[in-house]
Amino acid sequence: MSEERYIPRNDLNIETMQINLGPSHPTTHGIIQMDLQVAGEDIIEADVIIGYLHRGFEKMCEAHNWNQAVIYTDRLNYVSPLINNVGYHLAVEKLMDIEVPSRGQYVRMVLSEIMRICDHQTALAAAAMELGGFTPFLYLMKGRELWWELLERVVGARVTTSFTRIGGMVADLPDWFAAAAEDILLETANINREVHTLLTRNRIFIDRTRGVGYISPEDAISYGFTGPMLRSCGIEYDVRVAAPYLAYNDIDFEIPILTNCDVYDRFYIRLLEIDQSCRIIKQGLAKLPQGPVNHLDKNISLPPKSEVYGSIEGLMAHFKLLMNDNGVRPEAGEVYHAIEAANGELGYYLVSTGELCPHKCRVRPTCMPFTQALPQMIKQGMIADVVPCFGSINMIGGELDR
Amino acid sequence: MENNTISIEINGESFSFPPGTNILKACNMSGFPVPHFCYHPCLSISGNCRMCMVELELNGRSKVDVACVNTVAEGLKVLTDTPAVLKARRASLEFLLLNHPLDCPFCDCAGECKLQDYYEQYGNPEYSRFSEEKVHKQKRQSIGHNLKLDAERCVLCTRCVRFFEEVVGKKELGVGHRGAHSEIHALAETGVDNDYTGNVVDICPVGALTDTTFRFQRRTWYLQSVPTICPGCARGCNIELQFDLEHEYKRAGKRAQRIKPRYNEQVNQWWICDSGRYGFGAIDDNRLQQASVSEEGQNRTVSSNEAVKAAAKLIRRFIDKKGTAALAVLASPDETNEGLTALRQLFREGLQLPQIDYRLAGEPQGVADQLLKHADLHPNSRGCANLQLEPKFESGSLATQIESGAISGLICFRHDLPALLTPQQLEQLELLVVFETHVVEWNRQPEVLLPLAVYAEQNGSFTSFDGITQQINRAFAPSGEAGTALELIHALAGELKIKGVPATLEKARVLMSSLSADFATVSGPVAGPSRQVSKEARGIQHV
Amino acid sequence: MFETIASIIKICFIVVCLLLPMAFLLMWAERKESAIMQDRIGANRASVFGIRAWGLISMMADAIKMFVKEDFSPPFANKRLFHFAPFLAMFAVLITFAVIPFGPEWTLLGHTVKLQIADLGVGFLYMFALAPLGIYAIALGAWASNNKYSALGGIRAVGQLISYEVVVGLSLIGLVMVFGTVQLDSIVVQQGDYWFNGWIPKWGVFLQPLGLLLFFPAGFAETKRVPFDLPEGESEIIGFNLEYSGLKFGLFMMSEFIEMVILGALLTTFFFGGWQVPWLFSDGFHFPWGWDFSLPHTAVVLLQVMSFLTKLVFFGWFLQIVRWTLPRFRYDQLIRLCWLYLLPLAVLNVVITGIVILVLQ
Amino acid sequence: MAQYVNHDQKFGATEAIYYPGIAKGVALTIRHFVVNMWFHLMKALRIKARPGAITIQYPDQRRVLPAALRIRHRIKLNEDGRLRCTACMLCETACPDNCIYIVPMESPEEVPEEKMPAIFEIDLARCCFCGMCVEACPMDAIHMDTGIAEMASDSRENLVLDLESLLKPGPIVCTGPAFRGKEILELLPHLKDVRAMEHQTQPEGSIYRVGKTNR
Repeated sequence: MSEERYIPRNDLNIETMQINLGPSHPTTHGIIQMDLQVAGEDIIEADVIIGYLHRGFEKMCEAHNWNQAVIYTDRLNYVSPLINNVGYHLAVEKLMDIEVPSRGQYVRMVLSEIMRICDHQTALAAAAMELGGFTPFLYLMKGRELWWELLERVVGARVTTSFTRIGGMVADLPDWFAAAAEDILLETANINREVHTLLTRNRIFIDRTRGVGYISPEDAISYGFTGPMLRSCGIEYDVRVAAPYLAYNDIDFEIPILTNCDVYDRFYIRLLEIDQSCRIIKQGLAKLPQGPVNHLDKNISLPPKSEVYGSIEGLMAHFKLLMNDNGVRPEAGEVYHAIEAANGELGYYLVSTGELCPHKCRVRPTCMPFTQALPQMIKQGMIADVVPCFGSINMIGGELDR
Repeated sequence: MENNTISIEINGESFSFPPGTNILKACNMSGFPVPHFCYHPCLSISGNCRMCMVELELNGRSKVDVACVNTVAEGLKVLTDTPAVLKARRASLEFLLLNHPLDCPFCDCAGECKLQDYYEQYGNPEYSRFSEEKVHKQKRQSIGHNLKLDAERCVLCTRCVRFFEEVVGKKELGVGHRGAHSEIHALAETGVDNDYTGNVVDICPVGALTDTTFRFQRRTWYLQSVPTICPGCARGCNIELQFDLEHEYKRAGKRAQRIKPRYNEQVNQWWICDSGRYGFGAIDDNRLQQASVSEEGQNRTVSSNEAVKAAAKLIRRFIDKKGTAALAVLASPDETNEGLTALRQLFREGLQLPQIDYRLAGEPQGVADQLLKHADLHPNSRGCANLQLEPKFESGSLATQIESGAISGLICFRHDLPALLTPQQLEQLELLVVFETHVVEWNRQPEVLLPLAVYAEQNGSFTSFDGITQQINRAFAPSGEAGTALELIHALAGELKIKGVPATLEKARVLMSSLSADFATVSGPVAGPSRQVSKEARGIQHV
Repeated sequence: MFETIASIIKICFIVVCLLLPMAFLLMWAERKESAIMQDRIGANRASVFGIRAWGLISMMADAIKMFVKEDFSPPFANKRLFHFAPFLAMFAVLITFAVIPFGPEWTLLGHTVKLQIADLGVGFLYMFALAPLGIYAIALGAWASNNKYSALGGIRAVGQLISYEVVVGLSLIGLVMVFGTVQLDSIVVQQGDYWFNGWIPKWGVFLQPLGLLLFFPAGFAETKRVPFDLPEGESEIIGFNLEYSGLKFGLFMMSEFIEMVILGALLTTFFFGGWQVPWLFSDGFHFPWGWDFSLPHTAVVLLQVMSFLTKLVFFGWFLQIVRWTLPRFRYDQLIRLCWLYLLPLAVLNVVITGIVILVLQ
Repeated sequence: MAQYVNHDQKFGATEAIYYPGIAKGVALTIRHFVVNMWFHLMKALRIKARPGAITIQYPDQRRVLPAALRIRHRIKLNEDGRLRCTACMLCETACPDNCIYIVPMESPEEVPEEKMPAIFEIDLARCCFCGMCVEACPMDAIHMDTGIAEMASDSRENLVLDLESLLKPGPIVCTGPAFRGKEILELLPHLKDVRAMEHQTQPEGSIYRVGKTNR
């Protein structure tokens, strides 16, 4: 669609100008710095400097017990915190070799998919806004707001969800959840249509994104891309299929693949994934089994409050889990568990020495490889191309710098 | 020899024990711990808690029975975790918990409670089946100056009753009433009264007996612990000093929370006396925080470094003027061997002072008893003696020497000078350098006053009256600007340009081991503070 | 004498009653309209005695803030040019309105007053001569700020504005050929003719549909608004006015909104009949289906002025809608759009118009 | 089972020229504008209709806060009016941020619970509102359901809640205009249903407060 771009000739001895895009720049939602050498509008050299939001997440986990560390996972990808919660506790559960009851798995899956929608909507909204499309931004934000309104009623918070615990969740889904989700699913599909009208069929948008930020499938693999970024390069990889977890095996859904490796496809694939997530939520809520959401072992999950208030056994089990020197202690060992977060493969590598706290908690952040590849993507383009490229990788500072 | 051991099989492995060993002890020794409430290795067998159920198999017949009452027999097979055993334990626990109140939130024992631990391991996976009203008994009974009894929580293991009867030798507690209404009673109106009452809190497997000094102070799981030696007397009882630094920014001051005995076969077994147990207040209360220097009647607070410099200058000037014989040194029997070695090295070998002592006439003496208490109230008198910190003048004649003017300079470590010397005698001193741990009312301000760390704030060793040298461990940093004797003496030696004073614990150890046979081995664990140690330490009652 | 007084009154009317209020209203509309189309409410928090006036008070508060805000100038800026540029920008846009007719000739007290400040013979050529002064303002302001981002914005602005200036001019040549004049007044008057027995007015939009399709984006590009807001591009380079604050920033912003008013006025004048109301003649309405309403001369003039203003307001609204719907171009695409698509099409338009005129003659 | 499906996009003639896409987009936004404007107009004319915007005018309008929301803490009294908290310190232990500080003391003889807090402080500046204290409380004493979201202060000291302010979360009176949040419910019918259903399933006395806090 777009023609060959003028490429500055090296023999002209162009004097370049250095531009620091960031750390506080409207494009860099999140704090990151891009050190660009430009000749006119063309970017000759690019370097990405990260680490402005480093809070020592992994180190802090080592000072908190296995359950408490979940609050830090909220602050990784703060656009889809619940997926991080789920991923973290799935890793802990794998370490302990336990499995939550099937209702718990379905609930986790449904909430994860809701979070995936929220994450995609936010990513798309930010990308659209930075291209000047303020209206799609607000339409998408409205869509996310509906989900957050719903989640707030279940989880108790909008961003800092901290909703999972070892062996289950803080609470079960309320009985009105499915009906409410149904309505919001309709609205989500409607907003998706509007975004298609406003952006993906608009020549200006197509021009801005098609062919921009190209990264070859080989490079994508060698950088370690995952998620929508990888699938927009035509590579079939999704943790939900490659290593199914939760109840994804029981659900019928598609994983969209696009092959143009550019910003347009990254944008478009997220829209497609929203539709698929809607499908998963619909099926998950329809198939939601009855039963407990939490693991029933009293040494793993807290006893029900009625037992804590009413029986010495419950009270003692409660104390045993919460007192400092007690609580959940996975056996010594190490584990890596990855889930398909909104942005790609989110992995947790945990080492236990049989203590109360993780000996080591390392996160495989989803957007780190994308950010590493960012110089390569933007080096081909103009200053204005930084914006869609950066928007399309959906960098989340909290997760990138940890 | 073969007649003296009986071999049995525990969980399929063979072990041999002397005849008469009870099975519970045998299992514990072989690494198959058996849960129990009433059994204690130092007390007689009572067999009333029914928790130590094991499966015993002899000659092809098997039964589930308590392990503490039965002794080993040739060919006996013991199984400690068969389904039948677990079921029996679960049933015992359910019975014990029937009338147990919902007290964990305000029970001091939560966290070191055997009921909680065993419920976690052996309890019913379902919660309670008991829906009737529980039996209520009297809570908050005071049964002694430091003991509170909560009869509802008691599981009637009678460890406390047996402890007083068998270890202390006074029958002070008994069990009254019948059945579900049974209760522990103090036999005397005024409650229990002896010097070892604190130990029943340690051996109480639940939170029935609580200690008023620790009651509701901190939760046990906050405590960190460090193994050390009681400084209360020359016995050298092994203790765990338990302390809490959580939220320290909010509560400056009280760090040490309680003292628990630490098992040592040779010295104190499982026990300590009450005066040792409740002596931890001195660690944090009324501590001297900063050094001060007094010049021409002006008293000013200075850093420890400056004070050491000032002291060195004054000492050097004094020796130049009056000679070494006029300067006396009072070492402290409360100091560690390592500090004393440094002191000896500086003042005897370095400065060649003839007048060194560690005693001062008129200091209080304790009362010895049969069990643990010793008359010498200092933990390291033997160490001082081993280092020959003996004076050339007659012991106790320091006061007269000062009065006669033979001694006009004094370097004193941790002696209560205002109480033991008259104001006139103090006034007569031209130079007074004092190393002190606590704030003391001075009627004659010392020229240099330096803050010193107490035993909880330093590593080192004490030598008990019978010559056992044991390690003490540092729990937390010295209060204020205080330093250990070793550090301060080394700094002082540096200012005085005296070589050969050990700077570190290891160097001091090498030096001191060449001085006395008592110092050749330093026993006891070397450990920093930790929660893990503390968990083991709190397990003292879990024997 | 009368002419001079009338001119002064007209200038005052245009500046005080038309341009500034329209720009002000557009700023207000920018907030409220974008809000409404985005399911929001828009600025409405400021109030005087509890009156919020749908956010108009917020706008006033904004204006006051703009005036009293610290007027910061960067330490290494070229101070003289830095201070001069915004005033030049404002001057350039205000002066261009002089040739736009906002009403018919009005016979008042025996004098005939043209509702147009200056009926120049060169017509809109005057506009294309003076409007580029704004380019200098931006370039100077951007350069004088001594900021790399501003400089980029300034360079973009110069490239964009000069390129599109060409298309703006060329896309109107067809119209000039049709009407045979460059005088705006006469162009508007000629749009009062009708086709097909008076059913369809002979507006520029019907005469030059391609011209409109070319003029509209080109004119839009001249206003530097999304999707052509590359000189500003606040998510890329923040823009040429990066270092400006307070009143001087306000002048830049105001000039941008006045440019929108001018674009609206030009669209009205060239393509939508200017002050013409369909089937309203100097003596009243004459509908093609036979109805007639006669009106007094003053009423007709007022109706026609109202018609001009209504069209202006509509285009203001429409420009905002477009501005809030679209994403922004990239610089090379913008320039390519101008030189490779719009310019050849504009030339083609001239050729086709010429052929059609030739054929019709 | 999931499967990979290729969704590659091919653009046609309508995408090759700018105008159709732009026109569709503009039509969409105009539709939004007209519809919303219509309802704004209705509202201006005092005709009952749904509001034209989904935003909430915050200090005047307030959202209905859900019962599950984790927000400023309070400490409950039990049925007899006694403090529920027995200073068991589980909340202090469970708190990942160390924001709770409790000093316990022995309660008077007549109180069945032997222990009570002498000092109970929550440092809101440190709190991350994870709700683990509520989960940990074995006495049902601490709750995070006051519905008070306005906790800003100009000093760190003021952000430390003491026992008194935890017991009385402050008089919550409706001094602002009456709640107008219903309008948004009508705009988003599904949310209205959520709220209706939620009120059915929430037990009495659960929290949501509307209106200005008097502080």
